[in-house]
Amino acid sequence: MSKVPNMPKSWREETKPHKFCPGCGHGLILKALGEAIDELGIQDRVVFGCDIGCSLLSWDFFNVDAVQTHHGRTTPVMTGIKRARPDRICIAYMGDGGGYAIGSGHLVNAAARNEKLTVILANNCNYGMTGGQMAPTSLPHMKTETTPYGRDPEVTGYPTQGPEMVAAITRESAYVARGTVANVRQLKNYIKKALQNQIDGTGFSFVEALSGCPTNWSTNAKDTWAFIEKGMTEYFKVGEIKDPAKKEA
Amino acid sequence: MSKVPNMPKSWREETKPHKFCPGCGHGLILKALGEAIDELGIQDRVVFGCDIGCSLLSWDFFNVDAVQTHHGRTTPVMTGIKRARPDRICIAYMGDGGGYAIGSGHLVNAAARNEKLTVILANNCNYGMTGGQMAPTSLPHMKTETTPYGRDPEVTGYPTQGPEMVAAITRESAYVARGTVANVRQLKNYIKKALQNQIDGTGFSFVEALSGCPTNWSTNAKDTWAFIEKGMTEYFKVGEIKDPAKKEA
Amino acid sequence: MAKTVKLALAGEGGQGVQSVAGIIVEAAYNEGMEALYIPNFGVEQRGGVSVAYCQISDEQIGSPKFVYADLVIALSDRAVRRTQQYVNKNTVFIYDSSIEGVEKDLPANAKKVLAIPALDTAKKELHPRVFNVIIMGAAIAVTKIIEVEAAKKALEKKLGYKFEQDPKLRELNFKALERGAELVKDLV
Amino acid sequence: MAKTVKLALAGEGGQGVQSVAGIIVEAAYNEGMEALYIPNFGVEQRGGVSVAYCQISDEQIGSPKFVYADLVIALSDRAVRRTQQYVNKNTVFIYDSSIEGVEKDLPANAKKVLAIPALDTAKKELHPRVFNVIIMGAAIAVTKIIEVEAAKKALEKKLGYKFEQDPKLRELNFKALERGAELVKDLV
Amino acid sequence: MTEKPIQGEKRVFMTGNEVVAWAALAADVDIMYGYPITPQNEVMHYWTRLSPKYGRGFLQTEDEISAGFTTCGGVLSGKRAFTATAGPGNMLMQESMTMAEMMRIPTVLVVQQRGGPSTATVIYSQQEVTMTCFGGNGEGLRIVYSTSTHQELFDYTIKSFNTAWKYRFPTFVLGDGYQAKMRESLYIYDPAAKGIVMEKTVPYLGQEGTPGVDREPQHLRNTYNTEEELNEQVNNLVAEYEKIAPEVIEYQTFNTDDADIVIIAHGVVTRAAQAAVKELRKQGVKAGHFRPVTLRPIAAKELKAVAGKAKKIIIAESAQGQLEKLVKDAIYGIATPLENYFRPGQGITSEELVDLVKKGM
Amino acid sequence: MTEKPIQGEKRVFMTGNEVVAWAALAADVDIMYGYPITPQNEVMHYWTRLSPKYGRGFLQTEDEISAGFTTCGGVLSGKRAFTATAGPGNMLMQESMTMAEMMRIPTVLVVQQRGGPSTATVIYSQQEVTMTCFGGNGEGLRIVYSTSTHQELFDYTIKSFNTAWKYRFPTFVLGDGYQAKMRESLYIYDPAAKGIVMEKTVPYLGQEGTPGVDREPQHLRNTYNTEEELNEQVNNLVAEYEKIAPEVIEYQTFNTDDADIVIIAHGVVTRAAQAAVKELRKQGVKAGHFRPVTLRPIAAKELKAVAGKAKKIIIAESAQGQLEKLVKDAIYGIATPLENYFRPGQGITSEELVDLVKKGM
Amino acid sequence: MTTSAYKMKEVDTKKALFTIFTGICKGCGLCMEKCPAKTLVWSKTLGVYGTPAVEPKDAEGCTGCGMCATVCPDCAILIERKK
Amino acid sequence: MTTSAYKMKEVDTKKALFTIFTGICKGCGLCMEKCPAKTLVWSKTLGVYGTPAVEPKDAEGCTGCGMCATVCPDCAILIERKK
Ligand SMILES: Cc1ncc(C[n+]2csc(CCOP(=O)(O)OP(=O)(O)O)c2C)c(N)n1
Ligand SMILES: Cc1ncc(C[n+]2csc(CCOP(=O)(O)OP(=O)(O)O)c2C)c(N)n1
Ligand code: SF4
Ligand code: SF4
Ligand code: SF4
Ligand code: SF4
Ligand code: SF4
Ligand code: SF4
Ligand SMILES: [Mg+2]
Ligand SMILES: [Mg+2]
Repeated sequence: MSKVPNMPKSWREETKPHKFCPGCGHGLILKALGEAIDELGIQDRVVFGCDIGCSLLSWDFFNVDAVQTHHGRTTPVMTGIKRARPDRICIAYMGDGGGYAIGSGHLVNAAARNEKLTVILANNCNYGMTGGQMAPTSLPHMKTETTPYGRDPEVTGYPTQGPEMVAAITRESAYVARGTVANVRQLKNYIKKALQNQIDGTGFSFVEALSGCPTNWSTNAKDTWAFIEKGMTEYFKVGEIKDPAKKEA
Repeated sequence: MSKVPNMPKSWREETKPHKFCPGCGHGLILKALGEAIDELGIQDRVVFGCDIGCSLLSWDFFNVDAVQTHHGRTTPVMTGIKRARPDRICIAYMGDGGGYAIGSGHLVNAAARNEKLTVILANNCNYGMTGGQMAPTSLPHMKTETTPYGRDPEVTGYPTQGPEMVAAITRESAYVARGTVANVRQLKNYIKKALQNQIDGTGFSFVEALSGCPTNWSTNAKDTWAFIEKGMTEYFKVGEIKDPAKKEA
Repeated sequence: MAKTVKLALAGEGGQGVQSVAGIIVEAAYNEGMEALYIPNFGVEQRGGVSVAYCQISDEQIGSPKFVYADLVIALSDRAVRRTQQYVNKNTVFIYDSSIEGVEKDLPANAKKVLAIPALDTAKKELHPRVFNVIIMGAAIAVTKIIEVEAAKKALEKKLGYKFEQDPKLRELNFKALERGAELVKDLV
Repeated sequence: MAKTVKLALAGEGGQGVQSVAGIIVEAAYNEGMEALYIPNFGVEQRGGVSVAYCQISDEQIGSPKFVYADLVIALSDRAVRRTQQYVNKNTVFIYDSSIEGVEKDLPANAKKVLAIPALDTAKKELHPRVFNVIIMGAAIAVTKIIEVEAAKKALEKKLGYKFEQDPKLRELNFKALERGAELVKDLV
Repeated sequence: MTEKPIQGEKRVFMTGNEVVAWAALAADVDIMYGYPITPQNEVMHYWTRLSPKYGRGFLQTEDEISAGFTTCGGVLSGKRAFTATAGPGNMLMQESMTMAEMMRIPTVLVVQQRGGPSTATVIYSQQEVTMTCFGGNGEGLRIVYSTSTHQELFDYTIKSFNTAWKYRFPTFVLGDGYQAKMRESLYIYDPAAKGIVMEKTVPYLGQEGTPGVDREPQHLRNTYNTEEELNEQVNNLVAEYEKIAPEVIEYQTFNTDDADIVIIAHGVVTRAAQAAVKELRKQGVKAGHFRPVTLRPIAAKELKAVAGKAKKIIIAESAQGQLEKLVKDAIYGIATPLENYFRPGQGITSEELVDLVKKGM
Repeated sequence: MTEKPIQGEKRVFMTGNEVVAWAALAADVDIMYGYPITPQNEVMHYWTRLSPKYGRGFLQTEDEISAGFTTCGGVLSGKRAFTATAGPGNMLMQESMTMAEMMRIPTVLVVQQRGGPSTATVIYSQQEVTMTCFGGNGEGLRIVYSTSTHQELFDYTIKSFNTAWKYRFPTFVLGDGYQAKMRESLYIYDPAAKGIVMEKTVPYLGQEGTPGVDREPQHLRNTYNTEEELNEQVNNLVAEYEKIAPEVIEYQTFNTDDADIVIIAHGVVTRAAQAAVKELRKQGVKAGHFRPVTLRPIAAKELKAVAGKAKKIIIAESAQGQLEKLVKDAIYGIATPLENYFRPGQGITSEELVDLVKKGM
Repeated sequence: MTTSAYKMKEVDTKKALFTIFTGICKGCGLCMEKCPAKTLVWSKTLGVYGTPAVEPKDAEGCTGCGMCATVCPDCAILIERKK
Repeated sequence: MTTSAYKMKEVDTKKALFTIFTGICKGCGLCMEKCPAKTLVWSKTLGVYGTPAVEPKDAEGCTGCGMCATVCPDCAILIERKK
């Protein structure tokens, strides 16, 4: 056997290289997730659901059972599974469009009902799959395909604060955090804690990950990092917002 | 001419008695709204939209132009009007089911986009129109038609904190408050401030009103008041949450 | 009984027409007949007239709704107006004599139109609460769907737990049933 | 030109087949011909093979897609495999000679199969960036849709603003166009 | 195991919504997902009262989109799951039902039709036929039972789970507001007591073993990259659907053998049609009635045979030609004159049908 | 007023999505509401680039449900408003379109069909025909133009606003992913330069004056209380629709006068059919082609006349019989043998049709 | 615009003229509960749904505070304070 | 389960054995930007999309810190530190 790359054990090598663009943040989030699954030893129990949006490209990403659903509907599909099979660890993976726009009603209601589910959301400030339109998370003055002259916050508002919104409708039993692909280890830890919250049956868990979309941002590697680490973090505060493990984070 | 009741000027007498049940809170909210419209002198500019839910019974309630929409869709219909006709004062009136369940995605996104719109939501802890099922706002242990043994917060979560959620995704320009039919004058003032926020073009405005549903609660007048003033206010804090007029409320 | 008996009961929200209808069909069912009962329900059920459509037959029953009823009972002015449409030349139309201002709304084509003092009887002789049981007695007597005994059994089944606590209630209800039948004895 | 010329260009995401196709049809349109160009696009466009379907004609063009092309140009191994389906006995099939391991995937039924050293020529003689212009030259030469001059005009229109800044670029591109034509001269 | 909800068989008198809840219990349904809408509400009301006694689950979702997709999730996890809705809710569930069609997810959806279009009324209609048979951006690869009595509501609700799991196409029980709200008698039973064996359910996702180690992972999708790939997938689905159609099709005929006039009706309107035919025969009119029980797939061959022999066809429905379209599609090629009796959103009685036939003679 | 987006007429070479954006500009559209979905995205991309220059509005909503209902809102307020979508988005817009049907709201919706069912592909199909013609819980009281070239996309997008506002039924321009994404030449123009007068729009809500004082208030609803009330409302809508249908219907025939074999196709497939007929005629085959331009209402009488005379009908569509159902509904009563060429989600070429015809001879 | 004439009943109390519009009173009782003087009782006169309307039990208790009118969801009460 | 054998290239540096799996490297350059030693450069060897892969410019700079491997979205780098 030849030398093998250091992929998370739960990744499915047969489907690599994966289908994401060069430098796409989805790969990093799924690496963090893969490592979290490995470290928690739950590969045999995970059911993974991905949205429409670039997350769909992860439908055959892991060596876990997986289902690719409709745009915005991953939360209800995974809720349905969890309610019917509470022994499974259900992960709903989606983009900011899927989670904060079309699927926002599902997200806030799953959170409010305290579904024992883990939602991981890739925030890349745009609709990647459809070619770079404005997302609820697009930064002020950011040029996208539907804000060609820059997003005007007077007209379309400021970037959606997802975890903060989820935190506002959940109680202490929910885990809510915002990580970033610029800090994969921290992101992995957030995801682990989120999954642990589900494993323990404590409650809903939600991790937003700041992610890169070099294709639609038209950025080279340097600018990609800069956009994530400066542009985005100015609006999106990285950190844990709710953690049942701590007495009120 | 015979003596006439002291209805708000903007109410339409021809359609009174209105269609709500005896003792229904909707009547009180619409009284507060009617008075607010009168006091602001905007009857000629208001466009009123009501949801499906008992709010639909207000489709011919006022002497203002009005449209009765679909369940949960009043926010987008009124958004569409406001975007096309910014000179109109648009009011979206709905129940807690329409606003926090099926229409929650519309609500949070209209709020996030800072639509110059006023949403008034009647929180009566249940689905009134359809005969008393659980709503996102149903109280823990409350018996409803779909929680016949009492709402178990372990299974279906705690009551949705709507204004708090809206506050979490809006900025300083939004007006957010929770009033109650137990204090109609205060409620009227909240609604006036909400409308003023729209009139001034400042931003989104949202008022939740704690409301009574004696029919589905099976309460007499005394218990109706008790439910609103004790049961509900234990979970739902009355007051202003965001007020652009004040420097950060 | 040869054919299907069709019955429309209409009144205001609080007048209990749906529960009367429910007890009648349940009684018929218990007697081994086929019964079909469909409550009307609209969006504005709160403020609207409430109509109960019942059919009782020896055989399987056809469409749930019917064009014309054998018996219509209307308990309010609005109910009188609403139920005109179910009346043809074979219909007996009964309304409460306390209803005012409906003279010109009464069906002209009915087999028989009869005003009965059900509300009055309830208030004066019995108790306002058994108003609807009087109506039930009248309905049964006119249609002869079931025997009074069967109706009593059905009442017993429905309200037995209350009767246990207060046997006078039983008496009151049974009395109401009989008085209802008497009010329409001219027709029978 | 009597009939509609059908052209399928296929390559990897970064190889610029869509822009070549775009310039070709634009040139034909500018020359007064009817042109129809449809890019293929899938969900997995990022990782997938990119195919451009072009038709150029004197008359209005029928269906946007076609079963068989007159000319297929494939620029990667996956593109070779993907485009086999558009080949029949009237098709000229061109692929880059640097592609390895496709011997048994080359169409057996084509009118002519030709490997051209476009990539090599670009790298060695010109610049890797004009690889796709070489391909354009080849396509034009084989199909004779438009004159080289018309192609140059189209390039000028598209890249004129860049040429202004760096006139050497113009030369490079025009050169590439001509070299492309030369590479297929055996066919012409 | 808790005891069976129904022992053997018994006669009862209840509303149709209650019937559905009992049928689902009897059919060993594991979980219901739902969202309130009139006239379907009491299915949930009864289910929430009864199901906890038998260890079954329930989830009230935030809307019908979610109810449809959670149902898909429940089924994917290998459970017998269903939902119920009406009108605007049925519309919203079409999205999930197209996913179920594409991925062969054996969902069961009970529809109690109400008036349309839009919010319309909460009462009754047969205006959800086209939507239930073909809704969404697909080809209508689904099975639709149109019931007419409480007995059938019970029978077909049970059957729908077996149909769904046997053939793996989304299956619909198409009732209406009358059936939902009216009370009549029927027999409810334990399927086993009737020799009905419930189809085994199996998890699409979440079987035992570590994927990639003990077994291949399940990777399900509904998205394809090329036209050819999709075309092949749809062709396979269609072929499979057409293969099973003959097994699935159900219909009834009443005096059609020698009928000059054939009334075609489905659902609750068949009751009026049956009664009308009886009455007309009494009066010496050679009337007959054809009733498709499955609206999708429909008994085209049988219908065509009956319709071809008749002198006149009457299509009676509480909609504006939704059944008519199904019928015309099924019987293309014959020229029997066709008369319509469309009453969108309104009930139809045997008296009206008798009058109609006689007026036309 | 800002200057006109297009002066007179000019020849251009662009994608169909760009064409739609230009047409909407030329038609004096006030505002577009939309949500991204492939293959429709570039309609919005072009609109957001061009519209600010001419003072027109745009709103990107949170989903297609919202896009549909905001469009209703915009139109209710008296503005010329539209939206565009595809596939799953089209499904979600059916809810608002049923409200538009019930309330006679003249919405315009441009559909660029993609593969189905479910997410399927983002490429192309004709699988949204049934949904676009009849979607939702209603009776399909809408007008659907199926376009086949960029020229038509431009012409009918402009026309759709006039049709909608003149007749007050929701109006659809049914394109597809090919038309959306391909580039070809066409003439774009200022409608006035062609003598086209844009219908005046009027506010349903928000006219001048204080309601109850200066004028009656507008109280619009879509909910009714009784079966009778709704039935009357639907009957009125249907009657109105049937009255205007003859004015609205459009179709084209190609060599049908003496045709033995008639190919029926719509939308982009008509291009293949036209070419096939040309080719077949060259080869001496008496082939013809009938193309419904409006799929709803459809030119039933004309189609029946043509089909009745033919020896054989071929229905060609990139779907599994969606056009076929419309056709069979329209031509009931004739018995001309019918052959199908269904390619769900896949393009159809003239070569295939020529082969098919010749194989069948 | 037309003004509907609702059925009504006036009760003259010391501090205020109390008018109950029985044509719109639904007999919900919300006013009774909120009357600080606890002076409201069920009336013999029926409201619009045939259930009892309300009225002050006598001319004494009513302070004319207007609370009953404020909390009436149907605007069925009119309080005219005497000065 | 099968393991795909990816094309790869090893570069031996002082502190670590640097392996680039060119069969999965997409040439995005994220690793280069994050390398604290700024030692990564474009390689002559092409990655999976025909664009250049990366490699350490020489045997000196690499500290074996592993940052490049951590930030690679494709897991295309393997760092084996020498002890
Ligand atoms: C109902 C519906 N609407 C729209 C689409 C088109 N669509 C596909 S992906 C996408 C946006 C994806 O954006 P996001 O969720 O942010 O994911 P990303 O691609 O950015 O990772 C949209 C709008 C769809 N498939 N279905
Ligand atoms: C899409 C859709 N789903 C469900 C319904 C049924 N429905 C009508 S009103 C209502 C609930 C109303 O509750 P809420 O919004 O709280 O208003 P309330 O009646 O309590 O004032 C529901 C579920 C509908 N009309 N449309
Ligand atoms: S488009 Fe953006 S989000 Fe999608 S795969 Fe490419 S880089 Fe990643
Ligand atoms: S059901 Fe409840 S909310 Fe609806 S009108 Fe009656 S009291 Fe009010
Ligand atoms: S609150 Fe109003 S409606 Fe209710 S009882 Fe008092 S006066 Fe009547
Ligand atoms: S005015 Fe005040 S004191 Fe008088 S009845 Fe009303 S609430 Fe009571
Ligand atoms: S980060 Fe990974 S894929 Fe990107 S260039 Fe570096 S090694 Fe290659
Ligand atoms: S291991 Fe560290 S020093 Fe070496 S190349 Fe990678 S990031 Fe640079
Ligand atoms: Mg995104
Ligand atoms: Mg409510």
